[in-house]
Amino acid sequence: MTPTTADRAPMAGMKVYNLKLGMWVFLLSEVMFFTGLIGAYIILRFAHPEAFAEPGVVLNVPLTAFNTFVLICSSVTMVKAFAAIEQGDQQGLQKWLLATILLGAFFVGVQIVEYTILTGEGFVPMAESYHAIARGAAEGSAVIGGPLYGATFYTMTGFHGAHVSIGVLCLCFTWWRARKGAYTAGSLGGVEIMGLYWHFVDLVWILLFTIVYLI
Amino acid sequence: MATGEGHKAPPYMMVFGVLAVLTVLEVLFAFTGLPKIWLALGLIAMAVWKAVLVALYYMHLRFEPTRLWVMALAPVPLAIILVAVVIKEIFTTGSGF
Amino acid sequence: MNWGDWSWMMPEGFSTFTAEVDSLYYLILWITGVTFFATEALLIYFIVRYRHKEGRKATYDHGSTKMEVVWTAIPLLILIGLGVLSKGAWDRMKIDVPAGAMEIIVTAKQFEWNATYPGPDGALGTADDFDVLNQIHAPVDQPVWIHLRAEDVLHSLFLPEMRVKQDAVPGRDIPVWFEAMATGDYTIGCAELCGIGHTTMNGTLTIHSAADFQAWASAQAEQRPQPQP
Amino acid sequence: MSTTEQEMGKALDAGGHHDHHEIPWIRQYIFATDHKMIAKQFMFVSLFFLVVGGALAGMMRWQLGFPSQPMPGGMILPDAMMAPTPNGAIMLPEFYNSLVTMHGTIMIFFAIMPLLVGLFGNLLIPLQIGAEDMAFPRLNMVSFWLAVPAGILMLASFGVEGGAAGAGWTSYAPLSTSGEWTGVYLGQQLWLASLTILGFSSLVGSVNYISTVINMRAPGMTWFRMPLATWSLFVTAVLILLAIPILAGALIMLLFDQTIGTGFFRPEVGGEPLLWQHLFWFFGHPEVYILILPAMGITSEVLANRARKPIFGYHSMVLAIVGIGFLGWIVWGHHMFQSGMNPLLGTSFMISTMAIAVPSAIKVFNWLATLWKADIHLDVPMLHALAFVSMFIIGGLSGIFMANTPVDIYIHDTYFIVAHIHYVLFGGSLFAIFAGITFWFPKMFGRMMNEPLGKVHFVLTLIFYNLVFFPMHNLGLRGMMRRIYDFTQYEFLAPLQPMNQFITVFAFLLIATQVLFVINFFWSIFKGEKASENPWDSNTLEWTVPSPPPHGNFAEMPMVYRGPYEYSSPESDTDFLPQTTPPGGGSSGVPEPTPTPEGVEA
Repeated sequence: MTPTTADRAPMAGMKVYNLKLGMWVFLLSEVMFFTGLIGAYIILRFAHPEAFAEPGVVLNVPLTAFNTFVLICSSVTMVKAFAAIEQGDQQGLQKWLLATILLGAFFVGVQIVEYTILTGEGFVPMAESYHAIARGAAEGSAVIGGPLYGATFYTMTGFHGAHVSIGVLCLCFTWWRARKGAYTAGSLGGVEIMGLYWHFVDLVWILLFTIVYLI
Repeated sequence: MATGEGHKAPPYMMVFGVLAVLTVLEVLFAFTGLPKIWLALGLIAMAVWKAVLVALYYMHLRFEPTRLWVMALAPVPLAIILVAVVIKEIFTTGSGF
Repeated sequence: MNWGDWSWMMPEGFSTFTAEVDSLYYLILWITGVTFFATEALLIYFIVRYRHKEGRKATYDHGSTKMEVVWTAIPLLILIGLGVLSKGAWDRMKIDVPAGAMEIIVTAKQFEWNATYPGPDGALGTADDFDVLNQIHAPVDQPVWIHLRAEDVLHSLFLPEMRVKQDAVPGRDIPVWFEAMATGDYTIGCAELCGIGHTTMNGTLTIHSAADFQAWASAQAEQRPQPQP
Repeated sequence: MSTTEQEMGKALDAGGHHDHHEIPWIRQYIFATDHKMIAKQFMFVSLFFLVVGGALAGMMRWQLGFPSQPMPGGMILPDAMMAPTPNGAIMLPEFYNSLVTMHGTIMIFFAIMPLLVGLFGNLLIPLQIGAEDMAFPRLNMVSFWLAVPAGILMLASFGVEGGAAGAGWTSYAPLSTSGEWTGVYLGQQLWLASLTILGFSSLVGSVNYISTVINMRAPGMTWFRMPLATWSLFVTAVLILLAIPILAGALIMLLFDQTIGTGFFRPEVGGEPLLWQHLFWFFGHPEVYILILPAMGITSEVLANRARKPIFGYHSMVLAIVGIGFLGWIVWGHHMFQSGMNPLLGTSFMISTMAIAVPSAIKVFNWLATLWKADIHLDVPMLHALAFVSMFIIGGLSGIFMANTPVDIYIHDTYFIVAHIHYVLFGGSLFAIFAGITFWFPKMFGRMMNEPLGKVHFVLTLIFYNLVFFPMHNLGLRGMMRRIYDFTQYEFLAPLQPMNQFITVFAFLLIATQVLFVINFFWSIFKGEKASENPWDSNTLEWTVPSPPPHGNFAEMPMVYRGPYEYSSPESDTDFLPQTTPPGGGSSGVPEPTPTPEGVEA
């Protein structure tokens, strides 16, 4: 059992404790990861505009806008949890964490529903079987966009969804520890870095929603 | 090691309000049928605004030491370089002449 | 072994690019060669001259900004200079195809080069085009503009004697041009790993005199449309 | 001041705490969290992969030296690799492509990179900055135990249907997007999966290094008192952190193209093959520096120490490292001059490439100047460090040829490139690795490596190495392409066979020579002469603790009073002056600058 060195920083360093610094450093690499995926989407869309569709034609914007709202709410409940433990309020912490978990899980649920509907309309990542039609259009009506559309859409939103799901699991762990009273106003590192990750995922979605659904 | 201390609780609910409103505005704006370029610019502007709000208040960057948010900005230029250069490359390369 | 293989000379070239490319190469060879011998000699001299002996003590010296500025500035100037110097040649070889070039299409696929020539009507993409396999024929002293295409994977058209190399990318039509200065048979190679048969993907570039080329072309046009085996 | 004393007090009982703490065997040797043990684990695993990579290279050289002739011992390999004939087994082209691919992949990702980053990063960073361990010891363990399955997957791919990946270590699309082009299906997917896992391992590692260097430097260890090895490893970690995710993204997209049939890089369904190259090289060029920066740092350490002289221009050495760290992001296009990329970009990428050569030049000149009027001790680590400098000069200079676009048209994808990369990765990185291992061996195992045997190994390696790789420049100039199974298929290349045979013979000798190192290595672990705390009279912190250092490294938190290269300083009567010696050699006083209050809080 190696003692964590999170509680001493001889030189000024980053002026934040190790856990938080580590999470921030990790988030930098996450930024680059989504840069790769979103960048690829932007590049491909510039290169092959014909392979993509106008907003709302294939994708269900109202549903996703609602889902975006859900994720934003989950960010609020997360900061509420943090604010609670800052005041040493254990009950508040658990309550708000639980709320965040539920909202996060709900987001993933809605995304799964969305995927099922879209694949039903022939909007799939597989190039060979891509035959997306406009929302509500009759079977066999004109195919919209091209294989790149499906591939990029599912890769980007899928990896974001994976991040949310992982976040939900970590939240459950945090909640479980919170119930055992692992966090106090004096030691809330776990809650804070959990929050950092969660808000980052929210931040990525804000950009994804605009770039993928609205432009 | 608590870092929250030293600043009073940030205006979380107000930020939430702004985020919600901006989301609605985005969706409405997206279907105004303006020229694509203006749509894109407007939407990206709003999205970045929201992202910055989340980073500043929910991720507390606003209350962190300067050096931390300087570090947090490090990857942004790289992202821009990659996308800009490759777009220029692929965009300006037609099929032959 | 054949000691000629140790040569640092460029092999003989037969296209109008040769002079430019080779002179740039020799310029760099001189610069790097001199730098190489100077630095390595200095290194060895220091090692011998200052190797440990009883009672030797190194001088306590943290460096001199002046010297560092010098040996930062000099390489920077030389290198940037080289860069600027090469722009012209690069643009000529890769961007500005001269007017009056003979246009052909070369399509690469696993594992063959397929050259398409305009038929008697002199226009590509018409019914009377004819193909030849793993050969490119061209007239001497006339620019040849190759529309380089690929059907399956990346290949790379390598004409060593013409100082030409260009990857063929499926979905792109990439302009390649050269102007041969001497008749004869030259090499066509594939320089980009393209699968199991990569090594066999070679052919012959034949440069004819203008008259011979006409003769060859019309002879080929006779037996179109079916490509040669 | 008082706060500082509290700090030391804390560190003291902290140190005391886990010295008496018994660690179960499995946590100490298998699932270890001690950075020194993890460093050793990385060392053994990647040395093993170095051997594997060497064996692959040997087989390639056989095919090149004696094209399509029965390979000795080839019979033991399965028919998927070798075609059996009455008088022995002949290598198949698909197997040759796998060799090309796997030699590159294994050497770069599983040998050189983990040796430089995994071994020296873990070993040196905490010791040199005066930390008791990494910031996140358990994450550190995770990083190693992610690398192991990645390696197993990579090796396993040799055994699967269709053989190992065969699209080159750059795995260019569309060749790599589908088995129908290469005949390799599962192998290519294992390759992608393995590298994705390995990427995550490197990521976790670099998060650890960066946090440790930023937050855990001992009092007085300011940025400009950090040893160059730590500096270079820090910048390397930053490059890994920001470059690897791009690769991961690209690998995943390629994996989707292969498995579920997406079309990112498949032109037949409207994908962009060149997008793969852009993403790959946007990662790949920083990767090049990931593979050389730590080697430069190690060389600077050994050079200054064995020359008993302060490194020449410490600050510009640091700035050069950082500069490379920045410039490394805007030059990736120079790998793509002939790729069909818009030629308008060629010149801009050429200029930026020329610019990035300058920091390397600065470093070389500073190393030379460090030797000037020095007191050079020619022992094994120093010999290897000097070899690094002189080989890196060749590798650097030959780079100028291909940075120059018109010349690159001719030498691109020829053996000239192969010579260049090996002068940088073998002549550069590997010699530095030998230097580093011999130099820090006493710190790792408490024993010295055998000096005479080491010298023999060095001399033979240096000679054979140059006889193998120098002629490759000439092969390239004669126009011999790389990654080519049987060059005698080309009329104009056939005459080059004697030279290829010559290279092959010395390649085998080079490989054989490495046995000496292996013998020396293991013999010294058990029988080498016992090493003192500071056998090289070095200044840096790792030499102020016992060899090998105890768990937790420093009995009390060290205080740093000066830069790491105060050799032959008039201040001391010996020719070295450890960073921990207080000014005037007196008792522990105030380090300048005193750690600022906000420095010690938090």
